[in-house]
Amino acid sequence: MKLFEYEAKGILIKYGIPVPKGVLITSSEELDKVSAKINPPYVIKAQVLVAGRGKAGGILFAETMSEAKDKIERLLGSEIKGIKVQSVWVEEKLRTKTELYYGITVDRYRKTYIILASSAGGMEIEEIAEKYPEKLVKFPVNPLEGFRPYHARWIAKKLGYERKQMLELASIFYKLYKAAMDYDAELIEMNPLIETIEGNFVAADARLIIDNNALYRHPEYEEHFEGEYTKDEIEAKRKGLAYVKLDGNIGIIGNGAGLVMATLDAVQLYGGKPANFLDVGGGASSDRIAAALNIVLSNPNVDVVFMNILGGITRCDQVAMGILEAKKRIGFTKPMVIRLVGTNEEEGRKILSEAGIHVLDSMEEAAKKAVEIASKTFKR
Amino acid sequence: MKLFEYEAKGILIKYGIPVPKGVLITSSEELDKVSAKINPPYVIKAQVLVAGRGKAGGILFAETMSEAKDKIERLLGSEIKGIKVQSVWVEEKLRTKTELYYGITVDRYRKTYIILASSAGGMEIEEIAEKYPEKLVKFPVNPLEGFRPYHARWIAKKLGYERKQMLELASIFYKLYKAAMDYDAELIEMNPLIETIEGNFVAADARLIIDNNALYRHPEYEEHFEGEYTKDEIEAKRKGLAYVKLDGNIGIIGNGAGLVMATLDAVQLYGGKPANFLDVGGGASSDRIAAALNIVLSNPNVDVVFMNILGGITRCDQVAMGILEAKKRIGFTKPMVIRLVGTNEEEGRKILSEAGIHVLDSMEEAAKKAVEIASKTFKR
Amino acid sequence: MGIIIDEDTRAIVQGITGTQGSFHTKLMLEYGTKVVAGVTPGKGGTEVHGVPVYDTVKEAVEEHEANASIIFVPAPFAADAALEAIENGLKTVVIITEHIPIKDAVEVMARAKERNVTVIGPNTPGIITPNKCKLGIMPAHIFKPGIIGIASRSGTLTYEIAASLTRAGFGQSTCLGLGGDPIVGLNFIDALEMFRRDEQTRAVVLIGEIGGNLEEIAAEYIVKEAYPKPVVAFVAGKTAPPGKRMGHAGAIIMGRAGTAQSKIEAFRKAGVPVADKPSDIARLVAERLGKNQ
Amino acid sequence: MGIIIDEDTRAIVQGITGTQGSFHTKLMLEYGTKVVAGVTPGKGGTEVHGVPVYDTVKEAVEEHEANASIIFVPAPFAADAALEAIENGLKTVVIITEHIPIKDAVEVMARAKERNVTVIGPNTPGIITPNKCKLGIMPAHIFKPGIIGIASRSGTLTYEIAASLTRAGFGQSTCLGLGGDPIVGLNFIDALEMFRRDEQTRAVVLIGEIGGNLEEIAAEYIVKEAYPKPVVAFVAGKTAPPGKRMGHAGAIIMGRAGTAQSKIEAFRKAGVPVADKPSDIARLVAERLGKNQ
Repeated sequence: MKLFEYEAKGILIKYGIPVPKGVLITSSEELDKVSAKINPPYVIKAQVLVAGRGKAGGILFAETMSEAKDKIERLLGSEIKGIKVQSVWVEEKLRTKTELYYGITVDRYRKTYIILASSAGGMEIEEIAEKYPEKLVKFPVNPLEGFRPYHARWIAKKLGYERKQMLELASIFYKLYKAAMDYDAELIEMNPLIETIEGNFVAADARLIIDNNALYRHPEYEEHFEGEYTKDEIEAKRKGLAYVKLDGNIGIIGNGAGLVMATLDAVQLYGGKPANFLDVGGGASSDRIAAALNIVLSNPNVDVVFMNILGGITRCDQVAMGILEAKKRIGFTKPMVIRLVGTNEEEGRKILSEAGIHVLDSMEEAAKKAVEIASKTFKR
Repeated sequence: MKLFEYEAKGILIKYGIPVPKGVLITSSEELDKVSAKINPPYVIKAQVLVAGRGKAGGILFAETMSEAKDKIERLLGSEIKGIKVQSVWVEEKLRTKTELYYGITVDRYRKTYIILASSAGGMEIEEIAEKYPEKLVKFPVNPLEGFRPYHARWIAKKLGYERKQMLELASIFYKLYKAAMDYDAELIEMNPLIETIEGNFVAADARLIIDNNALYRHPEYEEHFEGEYTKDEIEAKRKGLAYVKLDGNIGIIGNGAGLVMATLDAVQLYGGKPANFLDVGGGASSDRIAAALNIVLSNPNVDVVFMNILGGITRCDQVAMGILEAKKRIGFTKPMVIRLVGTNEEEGRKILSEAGIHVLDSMEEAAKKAVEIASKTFKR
Repeated sequence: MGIIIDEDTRAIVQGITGTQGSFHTKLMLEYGTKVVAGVTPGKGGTEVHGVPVYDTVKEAVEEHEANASIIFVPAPFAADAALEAIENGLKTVVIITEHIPIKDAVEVMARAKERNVTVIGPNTPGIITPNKCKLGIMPAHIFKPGIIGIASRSGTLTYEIAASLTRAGFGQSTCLGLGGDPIVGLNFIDALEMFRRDEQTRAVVLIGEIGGNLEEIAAEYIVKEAYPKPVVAFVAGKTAPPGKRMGHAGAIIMGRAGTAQSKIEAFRKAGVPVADKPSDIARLVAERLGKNQ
Repeated sequence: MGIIIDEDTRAIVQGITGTQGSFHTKLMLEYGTKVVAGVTPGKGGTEVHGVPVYDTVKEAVEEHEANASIIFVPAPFAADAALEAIENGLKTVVIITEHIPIKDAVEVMARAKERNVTVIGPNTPGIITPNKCKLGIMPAHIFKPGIIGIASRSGTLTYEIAASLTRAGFGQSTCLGLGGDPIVGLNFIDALEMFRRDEQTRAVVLIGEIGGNLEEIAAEYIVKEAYPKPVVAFVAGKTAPPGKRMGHAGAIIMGRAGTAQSKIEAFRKAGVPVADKPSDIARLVAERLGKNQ
């Protein structure tokens, strides 16, 4: 779960990491808060959970309060990369000497958390790794020993700092690790972490993604979590379905994340465009299948539904009953292509054929068929 | 630092461990709180930090509220083992089926925390170990792996419980370990931990000693800490001295805990009685020596002061100057026996002999001399 | 032969009294897997499909010789169950459970490494060595003994491919589900290493998906080691958009990293043919085996 | 000979720029100890008595061959300093610092054991092998080389006894301060084991005090192993009241455990003479050595 910049910065403050003085504005009535709390010049940042916010016009600067007012009002209610800006974070503009990068993420190969730090910051970590590989410090944390203050000092030295600055930086690094662990961070980033011309360090931007699987340990974000998703996606999650909306017209339902991805790929291979990813998970009941159909069909772009079920724990008869249930409940008339093999295959096919629904054997064959139907009905 | 029973129970509650319903009474004006919160019969417990409180009359029982009132008033203001009762903890009396023992302490030999548990509780752990060795479960915690829920379950089973009771007990054990670690406990005990006749588990008494060296991590107890000591002991602590008041008439000052203990022992060997233990620590300044003398002499029982200094980091000239300083400041006239060897011995002796103070070479000789003087002036 | 498990595997089932645990214990027993005990705290002394249940792993291994565990315990308690298995000397631990927090998984893997324990999963269908042993939840009938080693980050997609290999006449030495999470016990290199040493295995199929760079690392390894057996790959998620989790916690494209394109390219550069669709795998395997002989 | 340290010991001083660290670095250098580097975070690049200072142990050991560390770092940071030394491969770590929390010390000892590191202290005067190496704060002039191994839980009391031994003509192989805390790296058994293997050591003096039961365990060990060298003991705290900490964190009688009487009795039962007062030690040693020859 992604936190907003202002939320991430709130956590940094809690751990004693310096961030620029700032204030959250959600409507033009609150504009007075800005001048009451911060002196110009200002940085004005749209609080939207998209990458590349700056390039998309989501970060503005203002020299005076009146300029700031204009820009805040312009930003509030505008859209950044298709996301409506609900709130704006306004903060003091610091005088920057250097921009650093510092982040903690998961190293899948080493099976541990890894710290990435660079004296070149302000751009994405992949870009840093490409452009300035010699400046990138990688420090995998030994899970059984943890991240210690002396590790933090060693990294700070590697970034080229000495004496008091080295100690200050190390202290920030140590605190960030604590925050990362306490909040079950999948990714935590200060980018840029700036060195001001006075020689202090301040986290000018902050990003924090909480491991979804650990959210039960952070109930304070339960509500937040839903804010990140579309209504359909939340509805799906409640039903135990994994749903991602895409921009095509072939609605796809399958069991197992890998199989559903492969189904999307197959549809594309034959020239079709998937309208979504929907994994019903293992052992889906007829009820869950019906819910899946309901969600997929609530997308008006969907012209055909392709259901690809390979029964293992999932039983084909349950799937068949779910389809009939959904038909009865929501009365859809959109065409369906169904591929159904595996556990209780015979029973499932029987239920469907009795209802006049045709079932295919091969995933590729079914994909082709779905694309064929979709191209006939494709309207845009 | 020892916590009062009611404080320890407060911590248990915070961690979700059941304790009997109770209320703290510090004056007879508060007696109404009892009937408002708890139904009879009652247990009335003096909140004093001494061992064997029960046998010393510090724990009373009452069948009715009026009986409870009498007993609370009687207890408040009385003395238990020489300690004035400032507050009384009144709690519901539970119907006990079994009394268990459960505690976590430090295993010096294994260099780790160790869990001690027994299905025979309600007496001191040493007594349990002697009387029912076969019932004592010892579980040293591997510091690198920690104490896990499955360890707790294994212990609960060893105590003879099954099913729901085993799970409930294990959950209490696990929570207590968390409390112990979070509070830097040197010792944490539930004794007795009772099984009620309904089959539930409740910590009927609780004891918690926080590691003094870790008190800086628990600033909320700083004030409390002082409450445990006499005025002199607090004064000593502030000056960086370790002082323990005893009941003899020979005041003893030395550098190094082992040496001071050996000095006390030598005095006793020759028939004397030490009035105190006072360790000035390593590298004491003249100021600290003066403070030490001041504290020792503030005990009116002291008839003679025996100072035993073996200079390593501590410099003998500083010690000598401290003695003169103290003489000047508090103008004491009590006799002193001084043994002074080691770093800057010559300078120290010179300073003292110029002031007319005689210095001895041998610790044993000095101890004999101190006992001799004390026995002449011994009044009681 | 085959890898990791065989006729000598003696397993305990942690979480045996739950719906999944109990159901799959039955299926594993039917397949011939030696399930010697089960563990569910608070259910000690009962039985599930004739298998005795204990409260702790310690008690279970004291009563029964066991060398493996399969875990069906709910996510908040699954890491603890794995640590219990590791601490009590079980050398193979299969974690079926999904949704285990990363931080917990990291600790399990570190502890396992220290004690030389093989962890499979979490979020895995498990492992099967056809006709010998199954520690997992896969439908058994689609597998048959043979010469193909399979290592996969996916579940049903693996069944899809295994079934099509079986239909094409290619049985499997062992089919290993690595797991769909970002942190899993075994990666493609571990699997390749084991299949290399396994005499029965004559070709290896790797089933990857978006997220992370374990496929790229495997491709590097294949080149560096001049891997002696034919390898064929499939990568799911060519159409996945960045920043969206495609079902699996591990299947996500972050920034520029983890795309299917990058993985496919890496495999192709390493001389590993990548199938366009699952049904092409059998043909590619046949071609490579022909070439190699 | 002697134990743990010798001419080949190459030490770094952690906390070298502090008052104590700097002062004792000077004294150790004067004694001939090879102090090759110092560490104080934030003071890297400076020098103390000609010894180069680094910010981290990692940098210090990269620049200088070192195998030991002595720590003068304040209590809240001392355990961390010890872990830094352990992690960076130093095989002997002497922790002079007192007042380290028990929880921290427990972690240090566990980590040290895992990496096969010898920890001396915390709350120790250190260790001296006379005329060869001193890693500690003891006044050096009271020691001289000889045949007595000393292991002690105390500081100045040790000086008292060492000085009286020296005066009586008994030099020391090594004098080892175990430390005055409840949790310390070495106990009497460890010391006895090492002194047994040390050819130079012909008799051992143990200086105990109230608190814990390490003296009792040592007495058991002496009996069980039929310890081949004469052992003489002293126990401080015969007059200590229960429940009161006598200066050292480790010197406390809790309930019935840890009394001097219990320790003295255990030693006497094990055939170890216990001196009534420090000055008797030399005589007892002479008697035992006479008896043994």
